[in-house]
Amino acid sequence: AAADKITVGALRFTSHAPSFVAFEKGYFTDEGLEVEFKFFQAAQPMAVAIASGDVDFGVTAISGGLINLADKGAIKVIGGALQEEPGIDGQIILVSKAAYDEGVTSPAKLKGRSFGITQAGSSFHYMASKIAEKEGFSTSDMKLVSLQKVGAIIGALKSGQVDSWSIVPHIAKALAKGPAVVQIGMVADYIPDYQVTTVFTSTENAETKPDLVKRFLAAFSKGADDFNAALVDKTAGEEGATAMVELIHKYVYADRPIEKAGPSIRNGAMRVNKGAALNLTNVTDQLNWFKSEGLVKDSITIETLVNTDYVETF
Amino acid sequence: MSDETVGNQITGKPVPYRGGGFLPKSRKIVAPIVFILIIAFWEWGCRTGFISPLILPAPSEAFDAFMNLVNSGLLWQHLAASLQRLLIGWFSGTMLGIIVGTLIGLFSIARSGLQPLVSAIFPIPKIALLPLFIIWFGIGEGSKVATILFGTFFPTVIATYGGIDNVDRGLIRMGQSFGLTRMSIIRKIILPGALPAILSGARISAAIAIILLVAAEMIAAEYGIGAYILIAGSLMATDQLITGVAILSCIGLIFAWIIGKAEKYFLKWRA
Amino acid sequence: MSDETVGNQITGKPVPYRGGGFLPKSRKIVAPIVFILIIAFWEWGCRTGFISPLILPAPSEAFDAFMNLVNSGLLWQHLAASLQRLLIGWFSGTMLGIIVGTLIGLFSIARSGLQPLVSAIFPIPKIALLPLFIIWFGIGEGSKVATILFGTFFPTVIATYGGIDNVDRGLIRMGQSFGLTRMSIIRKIILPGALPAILSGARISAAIAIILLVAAEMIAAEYGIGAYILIAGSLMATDQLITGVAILSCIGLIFAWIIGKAEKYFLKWRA
Amino acid sequence: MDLSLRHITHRYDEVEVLRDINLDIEQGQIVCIIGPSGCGKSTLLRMIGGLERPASGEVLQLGEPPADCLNPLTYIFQDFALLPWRTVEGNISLVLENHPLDAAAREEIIADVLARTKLSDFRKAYPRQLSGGMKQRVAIARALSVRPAVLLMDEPLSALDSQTRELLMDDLVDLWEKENYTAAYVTHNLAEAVRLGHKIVVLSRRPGEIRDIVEIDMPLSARTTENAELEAIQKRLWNLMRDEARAADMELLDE
Amino acid sequence: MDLSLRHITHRYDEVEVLRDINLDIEQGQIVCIIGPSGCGKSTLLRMIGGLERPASGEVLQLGEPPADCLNPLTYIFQDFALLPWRTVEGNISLVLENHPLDAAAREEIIADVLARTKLSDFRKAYPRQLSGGMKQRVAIARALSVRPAVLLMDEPLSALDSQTRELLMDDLVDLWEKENYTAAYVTHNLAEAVRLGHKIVVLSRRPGEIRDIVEIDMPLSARTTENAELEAIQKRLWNLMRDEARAADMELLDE
Ligand SMILES: Nc1ncnc2c1ncn2[C@@H]1O[C@H](COP(=O)(O)OP(=O)(O)OP(=O)(O)O)[C@@H](O)[C@H]1O
Ligand SMILES: Nc1ncnc2c1ncn2[C@@H]1O[C@H](COP(=O)(O)OP(=O)(O)OP(=O)(O)O)[C@@H](O)[C@H]1O
Ligand SMILES: [Mg+2]
Ligand SMILES: [Mg+2]
Repeated sequence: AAADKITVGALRFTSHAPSFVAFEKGYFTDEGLEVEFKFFQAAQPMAVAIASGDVDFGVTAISGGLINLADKGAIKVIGGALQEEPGIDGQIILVSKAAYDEGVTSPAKLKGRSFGITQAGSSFHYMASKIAEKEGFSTSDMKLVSLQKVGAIIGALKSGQVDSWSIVPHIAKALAKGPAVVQIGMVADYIPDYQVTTVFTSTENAETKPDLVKRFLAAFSKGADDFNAALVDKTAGEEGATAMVELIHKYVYADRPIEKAGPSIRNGAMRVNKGAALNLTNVTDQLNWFKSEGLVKDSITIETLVNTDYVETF
Repeated sequence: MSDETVGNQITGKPVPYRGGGFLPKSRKIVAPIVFILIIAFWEWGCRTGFISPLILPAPSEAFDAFMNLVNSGLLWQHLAASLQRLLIGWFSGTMLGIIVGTLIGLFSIARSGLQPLVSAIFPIPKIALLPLFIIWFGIGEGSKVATILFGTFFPTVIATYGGIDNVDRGLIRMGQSFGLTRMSIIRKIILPGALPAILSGARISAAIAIILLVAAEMIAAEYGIGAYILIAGSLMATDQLITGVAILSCIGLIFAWIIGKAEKYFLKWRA
Repeated sequence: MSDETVGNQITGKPVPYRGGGFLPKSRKIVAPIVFILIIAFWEWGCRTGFISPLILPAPSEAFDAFMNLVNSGLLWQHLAASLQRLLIGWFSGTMLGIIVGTLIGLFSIARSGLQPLVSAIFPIPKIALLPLFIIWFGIGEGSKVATILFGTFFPTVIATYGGIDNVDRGLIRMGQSFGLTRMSIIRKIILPGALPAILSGARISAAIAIILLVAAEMIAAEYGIGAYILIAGSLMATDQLITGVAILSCIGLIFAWIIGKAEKYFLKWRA
Repeated sequence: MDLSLRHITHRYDEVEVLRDINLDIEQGQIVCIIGPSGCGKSTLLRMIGGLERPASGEVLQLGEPPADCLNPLTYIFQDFALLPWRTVEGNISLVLENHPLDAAAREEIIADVLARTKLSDFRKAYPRQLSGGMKQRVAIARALSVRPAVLLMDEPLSALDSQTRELLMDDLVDLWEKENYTAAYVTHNLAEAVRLGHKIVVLSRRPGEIRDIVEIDMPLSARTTENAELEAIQKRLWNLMRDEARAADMELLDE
Repeated sequence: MDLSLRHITHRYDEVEVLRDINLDIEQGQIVCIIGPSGCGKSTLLRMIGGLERPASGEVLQLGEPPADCLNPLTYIFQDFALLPWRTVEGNISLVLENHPLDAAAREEIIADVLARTKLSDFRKAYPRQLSGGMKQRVAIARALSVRPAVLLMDEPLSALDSQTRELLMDDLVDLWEKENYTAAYVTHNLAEAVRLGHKIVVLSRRPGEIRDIVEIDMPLSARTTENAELEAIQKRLWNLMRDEARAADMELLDE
């Protein structure tokens, strides 16, 4: 039979590598899927695009927008992707040099400080809350500054206009190398099992095309395995890692020479769950947090958000 | 005269009417009816599922969101924050614009040097410059006000010097012929003569200010209608989105109404 | 006559000159000089560290970024994508706007029903509606073109019916008095008479289209000058940001120049 | 073809503008209508041409217009009403395009009327290139091109400077000598009225009523500038109108 | 105070507009300047008032203006040049505000000139509320308020309809009878020129040169409408100008 055509939404980030690997290595083709990528600038429009049916599958962090779209019956989370894991470089907590000099040398000192987020209900907002909770103060003790875009936060952090931020390692490490930004902690220490990104699809796909979804997840998992092996567990040797970086470089930082892009790609490698397993415990925690912040309706249940038919959950 | 008239009466036929028309009148009552019909249809569409909630929330839901805003008291906080930014940004942009526009309108040096600069900078989308604005003006009120100021400054400059260029040169010559000083001519003839153009520039810059409010409040705004819309957008809370947009629309209408009043007052000498 | 003149010559004094002025002329050469000076100062400021690289990249860096864009061949891809969106969106928005504006200008029903709707929707910031646009028009070219179309439609409508309202009623009565048909009057008198206003509306809507390009390309655009600016902004690559903005500026100037040419051609009958 | 106005009365909203006007315009006659500002002269002329409908009363066409007549009742306007985006010939062809004429016939008419108004050299000129007098000549050429039965002229000379007015008045007289056109001619200018009118209708202030109708039998060609009889008529008309003209001038235009 | 124009020549870029004009304007005289369109009449008047500088030649003031004179050379413009955003009194006070007068003195002047031009009832009216004739009266009042030594009038009546023109001409004559003002009066209208001018200067087509200067000794009050002598002069002037007027009219205005 002819291959099923599907559209996969992606950002040009290392965290989307499993899809790229599956595509490049022909895992999608093996599953009888003809994949077309649609690239986005931000996760939010990707979620909307899945809701509107323009895109079939996507990978992104759980956000308020995503939950509300799920509540409108448009999308479902069907699997897990990026996962914080102690021991592997995960998201990093940064402060500006100015704040560091004023004594903000550990996350515990963030009380009363400003923290950059893109928007209310973004993953940054969640991380800030969790850090505050664990350090024993409340979110409102920090001044959350929404700047819409990662770039704007970087600018604000460098120029000392926001004190702190947390971000994926490849960006964090590059920033911490400069003079204006200092690393003070790891997100993994606060949310050890943080399910950073999830795989999701339209409710229609999840409920009426289980076969298609299964085939996608199978290919995606194979890609994830290769990626973990090459860059996270480093079991494929330096050669494997180099080959993987070259593969990913086709999609990520394509406009920069590989000598420059390579380290960023390696830095950005975080574990992608095997078999796209989903940390339901953490996802439930995230959902509850959204509810407690009043960002989504209290009536939304985890079943509205997640379809657990496809992957292992824990 | 009348004899002849009577005699010919039988052969006469009236001159055919061929005038009138081409003066469309807008009937005041139609507009509210159209609005009500549209909203009713929209509500009906949402209730029957003809319009999916994904595409548009029902007007009643948007109204609920609005009432939430009112009841929580947040509406006033959002409004206060936005209005403050709008007024400060718009007022200072307009004032600066009038000053620079007047210079361009009066002096060859200013015209030669500044006019091309204004034409070159005017069309730059302010939203593209937001990252730079954050660095230049910080993430406090500064960059928000600056965004609005920037957006309103240029159209005001252009309206002002356009207005001055269009002041009847005959009136200026009249002033000179009566020995009025240069300052008197500027104050009493040129500026009042440019006022209609300046006010219609203010109308445009007020609309631009409101449009830029959303962009301005992308920068670290906790409160503000623009911020409310952005959060609603990022949460895909379309009911709140529609509410926010409707509030902006109302602010726009109110601004336009105020400027209309100002025009009526200042330009009462016009036909 | 001359005798008397000669006799009085001693007591005569010339009439004092009190005319002239108030006609600022812009000298063509000044503008390029000002531009060059500004860029030279900016470059100098960046080189000496007087302007920190965080605040603004040097013009030479922006130029390097531009050359990178040219050499990588990406410039043409970005330009092609953006120009296509601009042209399709602007063209269809303008055409629809002219049609609807003409209806409002000619028919009482259209005027009563549509005009208030247009006034209410016009000031809504399109950027606030982006999330809805994605749902309504998808993430392909549809929503990008729709954003630009939406932005250019309303000002064109307003310019068109304003132009039609301002067509000299005397000319229309003249047409009627010579027994011209309604269609002839519309085609030969009203539309040509509204053309100057429509063209100046096109000037404005072209500027708006370029501004909205950035917003439109926020939606899942891989290529396009707006997308390039957005990526640059999100990476805080200010050199690329400035390059992108400069390219938009140039597109704006080229559009304005084309419309200027069109005005010269179509309105050659004007003084 | 004659025209007959019967009991014409008109009001705009509350304002009565014309009251019970009865008037005949006979073939081959120029009827001048004079009266103070705002008395309804233009309104009356619009009614004669079918551009406005009287509140009551009627305007009748008595007899048929000549068969070759394309537009029996044809105006010449004070402000010329030329399309600025058409050349001289374009402005004339505008009013012919609606009629079933082939291109050659149209071209012939255009060439003919341009020649009669001595405009042949200005065929391709745009209105902005022409002086006021030339523009009005174009409007006259346009009016002649549709072979009117009656010319309706609303202060056709009052936008011109007085020397040009003098020249055009001569042209209108010459034209009448040759063609004996019928016309209703509205003017403020008594000198024009006594120069051109076979019949001079004097209207009162608003609401306009007919105060007097003066008939002048002297042939147009005999009415040169130094003419005691005409001077006397003009003086009489001026005495009739002076106070009303002053009062009309002193009125506030709104409020 | 007399004025004397000596060898005035002027050109705009390549176009020579005036050529060697020599003219005296004597105290208490009205000098009318007539000539075809575009011959440079307005340019000449602007030079007399110091609003434009001749390319060569000079305009001299002979003798001192009266001591109480606020603005010796004062214009009345064809288009009235009233500020539409000021009322009648505001338009007059505009030209007084620059002079060291206290409020009472200013008020007295305004009341006086309004009374002299019969405008006292229209003090608070805006220009848009006034007819053309009234507007020009306001402009005359404004001119009188600065107690001019010489009035410079550029076709002051040509924007008015002919009845209003008639009325205002009477007013100007009355005013002259009372005040004996000095004036340079540009017009196209030969009837006006022979009615008002003590001296009529006829200019040729561009470049404007003086073709003739006609002096009329008859006192203004004696010049009624029926006057064979004036008619004769007017006719003579018209013959002098007719061909040039026609030629000026037939010129294309640009290209
Ligand atoms: N369309 C209209 N609606 C209301 N009032 C009108 C309209 N047209 C004319 N009028 C009024 O009717 C009166 C007569 O107007 P009309 O133009 O016929 O006068 P006129 O005698 O031609 O004046 P003029 O000598 O100034 O040309 C005026 O008072 C005018 O204000
Ligand atoms: N500022 C100027 N620049 C260039 N040319 C000018 C200027 N002012 C007037 N002219 C030209 O100079 C000539 C004389 O102009 P002017 O206005 O003095 O004539 P005029 O005799 O007053 O004409 P009219 O009878 O039409 O009022 C005209 O050909 C005019 O085009
Ligand atoms: Mg009239
Ligand atoms: Mg002149």
